[in-house]
Amino acid sequence: MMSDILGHLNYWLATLLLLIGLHGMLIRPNLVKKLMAMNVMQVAVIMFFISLAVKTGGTAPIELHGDGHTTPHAAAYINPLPHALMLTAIVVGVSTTGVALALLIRIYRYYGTLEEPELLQRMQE
Amino acid sequence: MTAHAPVLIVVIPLAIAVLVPLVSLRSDQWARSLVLLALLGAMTCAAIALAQTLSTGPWHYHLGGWEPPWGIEYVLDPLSSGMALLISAVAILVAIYAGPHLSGWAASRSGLFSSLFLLLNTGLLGMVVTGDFFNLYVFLEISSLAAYALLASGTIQATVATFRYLIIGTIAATFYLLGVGYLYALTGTLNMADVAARLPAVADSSPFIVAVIFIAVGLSIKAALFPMHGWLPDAYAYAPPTVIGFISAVMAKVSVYALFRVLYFILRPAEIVEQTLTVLSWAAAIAILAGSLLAVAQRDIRRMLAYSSVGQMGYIMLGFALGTRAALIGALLHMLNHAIMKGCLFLAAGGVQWRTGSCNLDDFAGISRHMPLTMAAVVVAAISMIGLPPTAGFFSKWYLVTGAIQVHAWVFVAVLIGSSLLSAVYFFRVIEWAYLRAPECSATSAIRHQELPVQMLMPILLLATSILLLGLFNQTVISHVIQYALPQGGF
Amino acid sequence: MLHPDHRPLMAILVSLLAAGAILLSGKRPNWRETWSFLAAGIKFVLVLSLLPHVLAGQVVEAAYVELLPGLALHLRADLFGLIFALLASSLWLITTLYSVGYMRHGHYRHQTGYFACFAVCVSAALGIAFAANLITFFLFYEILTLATYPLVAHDRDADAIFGGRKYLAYTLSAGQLLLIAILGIYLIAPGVGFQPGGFLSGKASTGVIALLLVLSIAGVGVKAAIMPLHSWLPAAMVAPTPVSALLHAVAVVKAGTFGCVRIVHYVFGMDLLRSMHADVVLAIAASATILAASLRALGEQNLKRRLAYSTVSQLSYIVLGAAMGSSAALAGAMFHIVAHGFMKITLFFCAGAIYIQTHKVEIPDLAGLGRQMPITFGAFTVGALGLAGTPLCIGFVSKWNLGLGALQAGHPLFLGVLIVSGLLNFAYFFPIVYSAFFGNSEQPSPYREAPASLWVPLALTALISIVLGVYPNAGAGMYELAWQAATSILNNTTSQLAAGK
Amino acid sequence: MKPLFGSVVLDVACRLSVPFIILFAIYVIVHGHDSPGGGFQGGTILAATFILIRMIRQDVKPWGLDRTGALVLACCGLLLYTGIGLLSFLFAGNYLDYGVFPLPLEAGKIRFMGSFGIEIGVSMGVTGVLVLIFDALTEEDSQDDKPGEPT
Repeated sequence: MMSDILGHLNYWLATLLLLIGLHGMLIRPNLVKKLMAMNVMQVAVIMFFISLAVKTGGTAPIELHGDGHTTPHAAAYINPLPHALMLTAIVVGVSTTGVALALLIRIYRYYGTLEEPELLQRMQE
Repeated sequence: MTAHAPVLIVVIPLAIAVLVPLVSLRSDQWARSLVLLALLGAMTCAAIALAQTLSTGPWHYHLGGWEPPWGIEYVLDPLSSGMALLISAVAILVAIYAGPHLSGWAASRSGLFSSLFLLLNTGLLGMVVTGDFFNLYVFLEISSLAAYALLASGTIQATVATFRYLIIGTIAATFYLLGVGYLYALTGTLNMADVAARLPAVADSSPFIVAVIFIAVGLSIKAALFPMHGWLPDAYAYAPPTVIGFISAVMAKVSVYALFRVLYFILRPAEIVEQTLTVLSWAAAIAILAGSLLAVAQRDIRRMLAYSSVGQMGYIMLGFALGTRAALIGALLHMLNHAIMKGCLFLAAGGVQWRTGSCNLDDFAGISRHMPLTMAAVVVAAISMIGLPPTAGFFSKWYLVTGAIQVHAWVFVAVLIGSSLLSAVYFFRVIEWAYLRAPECSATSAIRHQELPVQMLMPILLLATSILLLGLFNQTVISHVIQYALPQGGF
Repeated sequence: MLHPDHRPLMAILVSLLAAGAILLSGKRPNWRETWSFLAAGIKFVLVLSLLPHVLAGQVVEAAYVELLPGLALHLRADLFGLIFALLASSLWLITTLYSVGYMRHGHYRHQTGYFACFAVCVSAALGIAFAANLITFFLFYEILTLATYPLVAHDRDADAIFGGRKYLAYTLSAGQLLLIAILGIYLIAPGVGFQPGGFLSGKASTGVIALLLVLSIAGVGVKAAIMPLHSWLPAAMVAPTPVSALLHAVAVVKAGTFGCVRIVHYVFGMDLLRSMHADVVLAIAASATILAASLRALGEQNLKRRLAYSTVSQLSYIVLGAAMGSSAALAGAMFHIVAHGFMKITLFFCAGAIYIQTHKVEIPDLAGLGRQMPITFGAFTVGALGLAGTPLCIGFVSKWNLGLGALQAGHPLFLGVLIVSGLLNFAYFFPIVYSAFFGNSEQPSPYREAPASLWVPLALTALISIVLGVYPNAGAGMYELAWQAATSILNNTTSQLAAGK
Repeated sequence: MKPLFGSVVLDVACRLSVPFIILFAIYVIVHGHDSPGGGFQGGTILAATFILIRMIRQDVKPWGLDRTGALVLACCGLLLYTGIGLLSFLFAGNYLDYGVFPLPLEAGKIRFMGSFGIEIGVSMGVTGVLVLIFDALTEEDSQDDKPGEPT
């Protein structure tokens, strides 16, 4: 049991972050907090992917030219693919956040609140 | 250039999408022609690809010349190129339809709007043609982001609804990405074909189960399958009438398509997939009933149509989940039919809203006298939604019910038939108001009493005509396209 | 199938095209009605031109686009179908004439939509008549449902809308039942068209067949107004009278009974029915409907509603004949489709003429009117006598055959039902006739005879009822058609009828 | 527009740091091919300069890059990106297959040049879009324009 948890600590942490994010998105009444929770959730997935590629003592898979350097053995490279993917995921996340913030600003300008209960009340009127 | 058709399907809308805002700074007219040109180009490429794949089989295209599994691969088979053709065809009609709406806008705004519309197309077309799990995620997010921006450009309620959609949609995409992460951890590859090849070794492991569930849930949310449909009615009801015809017609369908492709073509033989399909079939059955019942309760026509969409997505999902040959044909045919029917209905509803300012049942009172052609199209589409011959909707329902009978799923037969009757209730209510009620006399300006302009009317009528033609010639479509789009084996 | 003959399709299309032309010329009433007449005339000639081929035993058919695997849109003019087609096309011609007078004198609105829907209805009726397989049948059956709805709700007031809703609720639900039945039938026997004597025998277990039979009879039974599925019909009486005439004499209910006979004898076959004793069950249901509806008609004071219940009862004659399944019974049933068509349309025309002239719909108010409107009430009398089965009227021919068939089939009980029903017919029609001619009207009313455009059609149909009563083969030889159709069915029925020889 | 953070100290700090930020951005972009970095990162850093200037100096048009300019920049960048991708068609390569360009260089260099063009396009796109997002979020009279978003 303990070894399950410790052996896959990265998974558990990612899951924890994911749950925190989900909880925030579903439960929090404040729309900005929902948005922040959304970012937490995205970070959870990013962490998960990156942790897949972690290799203790590994190096970046970059050819280093010039003298004094020996090209490390290919097995020592850290898999670059998850990093590249997560770079894209980060860009996607930033764009989503940007759009969401623009929406929130528009909502706030019109209704003067970002608390969901109040918002619903004002929308009824 | 035909050798590059698979990538051009995606690149043409993308390139033009970034060009349009520049051009619209100079000339709005040119920008709009460019949009049409881009969609036409994408449609031509899709048509070429369809013809090619039908004659020579699947078409693999390697981006940047990198061989899979290292590079990103686009895979076109009859299913994906057919979907691409459908998406781009509907997009063209909607782009034509949007003309009169955009005329009233500032140039920079309409340019951005057109650009976003093309980006939405890029995303959807990319989702369809890609053969890479992560690339699918990227295109899913591109289409979603463009859709958020487009949906939010309506009223202030639309903004609130869109924010909810954004939150839920991001959860969905994140779930999908997490599922893909598990698959990647298991197989070490993101190429769909490669994953399928490596799957038998890991199909019994528990991470695989987690992966399937995350992917299925994520894409189901995007497809607005019943318990996860909450975002859809608000988002559809308040969205600007221009885009909603397109979004309602194809967007959720592309997610269903993605789910279908992932489950059937890649992950199928595993036991967990079968269990997932069983769960999905029941969810779909509930979706059909709940969607129809909720639609009956609506007085806002667009909200009614939105709930009807929830039900109709259930039809498609049910066909996929049943998995017999007839049911799959029914699901694919219904995908096509529903895109056309719902597109037609939403465009017509949008037209009414454009004339009268809102889209309640009251606005429809006696409207057949002012908009006879629009309403005739609505009647045809409504009959097709109910599923009466000789319209297209009847034939997809025929195949779905046949599929349900073949596996002795009597509950689903009853659900499908019952939902037809429910849809008869809410569609004939609209028809009754439009044709039999007297129009209210108060505050009617002359502009309300006109048929839509030709630009808006033409797409509506074209869709209505194709409903009838698709019904009469459905065998042609099935025997020439759809039967090749079914997954080989696994029945 | 070597030489596809497109006349059935043309006969169907001509009124569809007319519907389009009518909608386009909505602003000009004369044009609109010209189209109607033109289409009705062409259609009648087309259908009539098929008659010699069919009587000579040739197959007039053509298959078009494939709708479902192995199932094309397939039209075929066979003996039985032609009876219905002849009835529908001839009555459309007469009803058009009557409608023009009725709608104009009654100052009805929305006449364009009215005439267009009417044309579509007749198209669908002909499609039902010529359908060569169940899917084609279902296609036109549902088109008929949809095209009739605007006619029922034509008046656009609360009653009309309610009647329309009720009509839709009944017929659409029935359509779905029929759909399941058709689906089941085609899963058992893929791609088979109608065949005299049925094609399902031996294809599945009795339980499945029985289920399919119940579903399909329920499906067509709603349009045929078999009790307890009848209640949409009186509610639909809110429609203008020519529509009621169309509903009851030509299109909708006849399509139901026609479908009933089609499905019983061309899909299931008498053998199957007998093996399950379904024939007796169906016959008993029909008899019960005959009697119950007649009694119900006695209590109705509204003329059109009384006629509606009379229709419910008369339609079950046809179902009864089909269920008994002996040669005379079948021929009688088929001929009764024609007979009831002409008689009931006469009665409805009369009811319409009375309404246009006097705006009276309640039966007690009609007292004494017969003296002021002699032609109308004369025709009414002919129709009423015919329905009751008086000799020399068309109704007698069909009833005689039905009675004979009951004896052939060895069910003398049903002969009793027919006789009692005839008496009941007298009971609910004769008071109307009597009080119209001999009753005292309270006010010395200044009502005059109906205008010519109204009385000519009704006199014509009354005349035809009498002529066909004397010479059943006059004109189109429909009696001959009915007998040939009955024989063709029974020739393909393997088990010998108990009393048939 | 009311100054948000206007003060002499901030102004000077801004003036001092901006050149270095730009230099760093260019470094990151140029070395995207063979070291951590690239168009996304570089573009983001570059956008930071514009945003910094906007925030501190209240200059909505630093170096001519107003809202429309940002839009044009973003679009041109992405056009460059798709254009280079499409260009490879001319030389019988697949999309984005810039190994096929007939440049007078060795094979690895050709790929580098191609991807360098892509990086520049991407960085222009990212810069433009981020500036657009910032503008959309801070504009006063809210007409609902949403920025497009990068690949």
